[in-house]
Amino acid sequence: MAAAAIHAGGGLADHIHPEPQGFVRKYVFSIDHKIIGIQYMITAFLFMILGGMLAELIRVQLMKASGGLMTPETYNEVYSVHGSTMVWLVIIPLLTGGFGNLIFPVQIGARDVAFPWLNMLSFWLFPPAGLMLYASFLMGAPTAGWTEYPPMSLQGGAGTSMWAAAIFLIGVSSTMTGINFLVTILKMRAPGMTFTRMPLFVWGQFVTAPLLMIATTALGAALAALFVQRQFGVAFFDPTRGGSPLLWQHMFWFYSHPAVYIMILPAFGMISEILPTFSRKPIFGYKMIAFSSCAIAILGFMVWAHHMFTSGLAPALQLPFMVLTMLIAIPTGVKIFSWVTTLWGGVIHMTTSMMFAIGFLATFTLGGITGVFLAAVPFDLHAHGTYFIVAHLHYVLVGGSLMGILAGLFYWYPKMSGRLMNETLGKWAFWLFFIGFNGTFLPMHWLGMWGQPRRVAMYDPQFQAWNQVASYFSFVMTAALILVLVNALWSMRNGKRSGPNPWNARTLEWQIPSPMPYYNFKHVPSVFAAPYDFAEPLPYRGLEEELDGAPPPVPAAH
Amino acid sequence: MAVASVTQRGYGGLAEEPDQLYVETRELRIQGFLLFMVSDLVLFSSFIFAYLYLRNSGQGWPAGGPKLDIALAAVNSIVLFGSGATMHFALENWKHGSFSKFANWIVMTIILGAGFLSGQVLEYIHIGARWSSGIFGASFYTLTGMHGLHVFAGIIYLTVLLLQAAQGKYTFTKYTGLTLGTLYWHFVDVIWVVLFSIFYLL
Amino acid sequence: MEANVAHVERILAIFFGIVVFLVAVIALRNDWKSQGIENQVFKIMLGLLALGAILGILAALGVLIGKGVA
Amino acid sequence: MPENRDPVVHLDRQFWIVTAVLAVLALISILWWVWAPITSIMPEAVDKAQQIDALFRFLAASGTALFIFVCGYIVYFSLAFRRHAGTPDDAVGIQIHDNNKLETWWTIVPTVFVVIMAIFSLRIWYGIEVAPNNTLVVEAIGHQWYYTFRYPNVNGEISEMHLPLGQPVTLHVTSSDVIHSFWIPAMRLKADMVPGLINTFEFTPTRPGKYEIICTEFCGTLHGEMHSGTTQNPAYVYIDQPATYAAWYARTERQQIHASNAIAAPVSPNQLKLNGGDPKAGAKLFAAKCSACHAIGPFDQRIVGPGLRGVLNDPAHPQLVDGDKATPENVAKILENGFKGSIGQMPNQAANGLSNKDIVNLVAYLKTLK
Repeated sequence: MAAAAIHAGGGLADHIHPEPQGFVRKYVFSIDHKIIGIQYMITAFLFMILGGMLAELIRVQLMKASGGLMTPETYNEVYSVHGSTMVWLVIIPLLTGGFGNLIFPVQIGARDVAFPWLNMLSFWLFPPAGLMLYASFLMGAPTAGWTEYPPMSLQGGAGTSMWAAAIFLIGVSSTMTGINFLVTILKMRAPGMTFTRMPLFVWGQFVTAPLLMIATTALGAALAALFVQRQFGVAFFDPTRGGSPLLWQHMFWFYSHPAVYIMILPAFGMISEILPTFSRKPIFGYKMIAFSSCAIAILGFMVWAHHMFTSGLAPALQLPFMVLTMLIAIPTGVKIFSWVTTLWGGVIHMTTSMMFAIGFLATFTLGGITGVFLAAVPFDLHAHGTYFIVAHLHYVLVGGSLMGILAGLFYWYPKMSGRLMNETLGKWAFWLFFIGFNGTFLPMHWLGMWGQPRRVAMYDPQFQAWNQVASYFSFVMTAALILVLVNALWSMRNGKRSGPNPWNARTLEWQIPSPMPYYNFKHVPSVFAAPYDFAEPLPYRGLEEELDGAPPPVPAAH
Repeated sequence: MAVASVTQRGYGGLAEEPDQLYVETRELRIQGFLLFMVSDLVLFSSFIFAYLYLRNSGQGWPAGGPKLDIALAAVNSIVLFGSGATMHFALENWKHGSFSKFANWIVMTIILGAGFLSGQVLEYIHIGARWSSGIFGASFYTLTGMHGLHVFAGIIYLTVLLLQAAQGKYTFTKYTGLTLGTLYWHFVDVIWVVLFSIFYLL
Repeated sequence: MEANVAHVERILAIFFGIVVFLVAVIALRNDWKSQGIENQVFKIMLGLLALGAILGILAALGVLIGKGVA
Repeated sequence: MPENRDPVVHLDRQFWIVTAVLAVLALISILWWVWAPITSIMPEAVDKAQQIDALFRFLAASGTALFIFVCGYIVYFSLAFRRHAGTPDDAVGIQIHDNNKLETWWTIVPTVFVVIMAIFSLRIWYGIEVAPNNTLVVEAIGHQWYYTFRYPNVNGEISEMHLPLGQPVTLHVTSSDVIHSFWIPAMRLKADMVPGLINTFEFTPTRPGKYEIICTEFCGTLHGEMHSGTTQNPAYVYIDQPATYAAWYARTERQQIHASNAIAAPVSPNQLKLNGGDPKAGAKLFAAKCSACHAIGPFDQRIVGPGLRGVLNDPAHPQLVDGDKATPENVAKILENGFKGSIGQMPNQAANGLSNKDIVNLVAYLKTLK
């Protein structure tokens, strides 16, 4: 075994700030990555409750073919804000700002992210942006969906401009997070933590960060253009004055396709941590999984126009976008096959976290397969803009990202609170969620194929039966999510004490106490192998004092 | 630590060997700043894409738009590029330990930057179109306006750096902030090379 | 009057354009061997600055003129 | 290197039995998709629908087979390798890291499959894109929230679409206001109707009948009604026998001779008695039908049309947009006939689905806006 790099000393890694005192500096305007991560999670879960309520309004409205609960105008506002909330205020903050902040700096053996103050700023842009989005209800919320295609969005109420401003703020926050994470991973890894020894969750954050940084800025440009078009009549998208509605679609999807990967790559990373831990077995094909994440991220920038096959894209452009999109199936397939193989020959501990991870494998596979269908232009000509799309996107975002988030919540909860979540409640929640989710979204596949367009407040009566099925199952799914929430709140005080490493996991965050102390490590460890060899001793040096009564490190003089 | 190394004149510093903490922090900050520049570049690129897309979709260019003054733009561009050169000298002189030369060159840069902005004002007056008048107004004023804002922010940035340097915030061996300011100013210059080309030469 | 102003502007642009170009090239040559990521970026920036100076000169000479320009 | 430490792997009999079962299930699903009675649920009305369905069968069959394998193995592994009650806490699984052969295979096989799928899609795509000769050129125009159509030599826009059986058709679609979409599920074809842009597709009708047209791109308040199911303006395409079509065409051509280009002729040129309208009913109607384009604000507060506060006594705007004096009668005229403005077009009475009484109520409501 090659000798691990010697920790040089005297540098940033040993530069510890004194722990802030007082409630405000400690828990509100904190610069500690762990507190910021928890802040992100709490805020995002609060928005998830709001977005979930909107989702249930949608499902109740669609119980009857003639609608009935809301006017079409209100319904349009509801689903637009639902989509915007779930994408920008729930999934992305949870995966990057939340779990990213909380876990990955510890996993690379750092004491904090590269720019803690910037990190705090990133977080504090997020709640105001969310409130701005919901404030738009007071002035006529956006109605044209989360995509806000002009000229429709030019006709929308005053809230549409508010929407653009809110999402712009979120974008600034994401960009800063991306820069911060990228520099942290590039520069602040512990000695010996080479790229091929990084845990796969870190790899997930590493390929997501550039997406956050680059794609989100492009969205910022699009939103700024929409805003000035609406407020000052600047003719970007107005066809009557030489502008082009398709320009928005290009600018929007240049962000929003990579955003799809922002919403799934960190979840891939989580799954890649959870599966080997609970199978007691190295992740199968570490390098291929890491490499395929990079391939997905790069290809993700080259496929945006597959959302525009029916929009009037030049035929010569449709072909490369179709073929490139299909190519993404290859790295994604490699990942799924590797995960399934990781299960083979393991000693599988069926914890709630593991059940969500395995559920993720099944539902995400289905979402991925329908994604490949949609890449084929002729099929997309039929399915575009129908409930088939709704089904596909919820299979990847709920069945993929959200399942990953729930798996991660059960897995890393002890690292936040020092306690375990209740397993019995958790397993109930899993089965209810799994059944409710599939019952809600599976029928939407054939509803779309048969002719139900998306974003409608009322629909043809022959679709009513299946819509009712979807609505009833959605109540089950909501119940499951409430159960998870109750579980998390209840376990905060009453959960079983977890100790530092309840799952017997091997990445660095499990080698320090739970909850994690302010300075993370008493001594920055050295790393000399990848963390997945369950039959070997831990591949770290310098962790001997973490769990005993040794005194914490001395803060640097300032 | 910086305070300890300030000389009696309130700037510059002893030729003290940078410590490990400084070296690592400098690397972080420079890398973070470069990534910020990349995302800023993406912002400009998006609008440049929008401009080229609008220009090439449908009716011909300039779509009855007003005429640009290329002579003014040429001399104005040279003013801005010249400010890039003076900024380069400013940093070089700081590296060689001369505060007064640094100050002269950075003041020169600020003046040239302000000159460029006044040139832009002249150009806006000359064109006489409005932001809301058609796709020309949309793309030209948005892009050059955004660039103008960057120049304006840069002038303030450089002024702050000059004042900080005069107060002894940087030493001749520890000057990350000055490096970042120079990077930013060069970035603003180089963006103008692109904007100048696509609006005046294409 | 208008024409004269433009004439002066063109001459100034050409003259100072040459100055800026030479300065950028010389600075680039002096910096050629410097290390560090920021210096690599500086080199690219200086190169683009020289390119910009050439474009400015060519525009002033009337060699390169875009469609949107009088 | 981790590879060197990996133990040699033996797959037991159970594994191969499960694999065989999954293979059988996959085969059954493939056969099912090959013969699935798609047309009994959704008829194929044009030549290209058949090709797209063939592609769908291929995609669905291969997708289902893949899904059966992945899910089957997940379930099997989860059950077979589950930790048993007696397993010690520190038991570990089989420590394998990699298997180059396996990984190469599961990269190559999907790649080959993707290539096949791409080629198949490309061929069908090519068939869709190529224009046949001697086509009938029809234009479809999307409005908020109805469709109109133009035919060669027919004056004006008409509200019905008829196509002759067996005659190749080129369809140009565009929009007069926002982005709509033109989808006929029975044709499996769709194109967005983008203002300022004309999208085109070609097909040959092969099956007579009446098929609904659906808008799938969100286009405003009543987007959900922009198809045949619940709308007041059912949008159908009728595929007729050539003789029936010819008769319809001749009749339409004659009827439309006097149509103005922009607006269909007034449907009910009757003199309405404007007294006795119910402003409350009018307010409801306004919220449902007008408020998407008209604000209840000053004239300059445009959404699509002007704001309508004080439309009947606004000293700054004594005239309506059509130049007539702002009287209740002239307002009623616009409500009846519609109006083509600079941005959008206000539909006429028939397209709006307004009854005469509705118009009276609306005028009464507008009078109350001071």
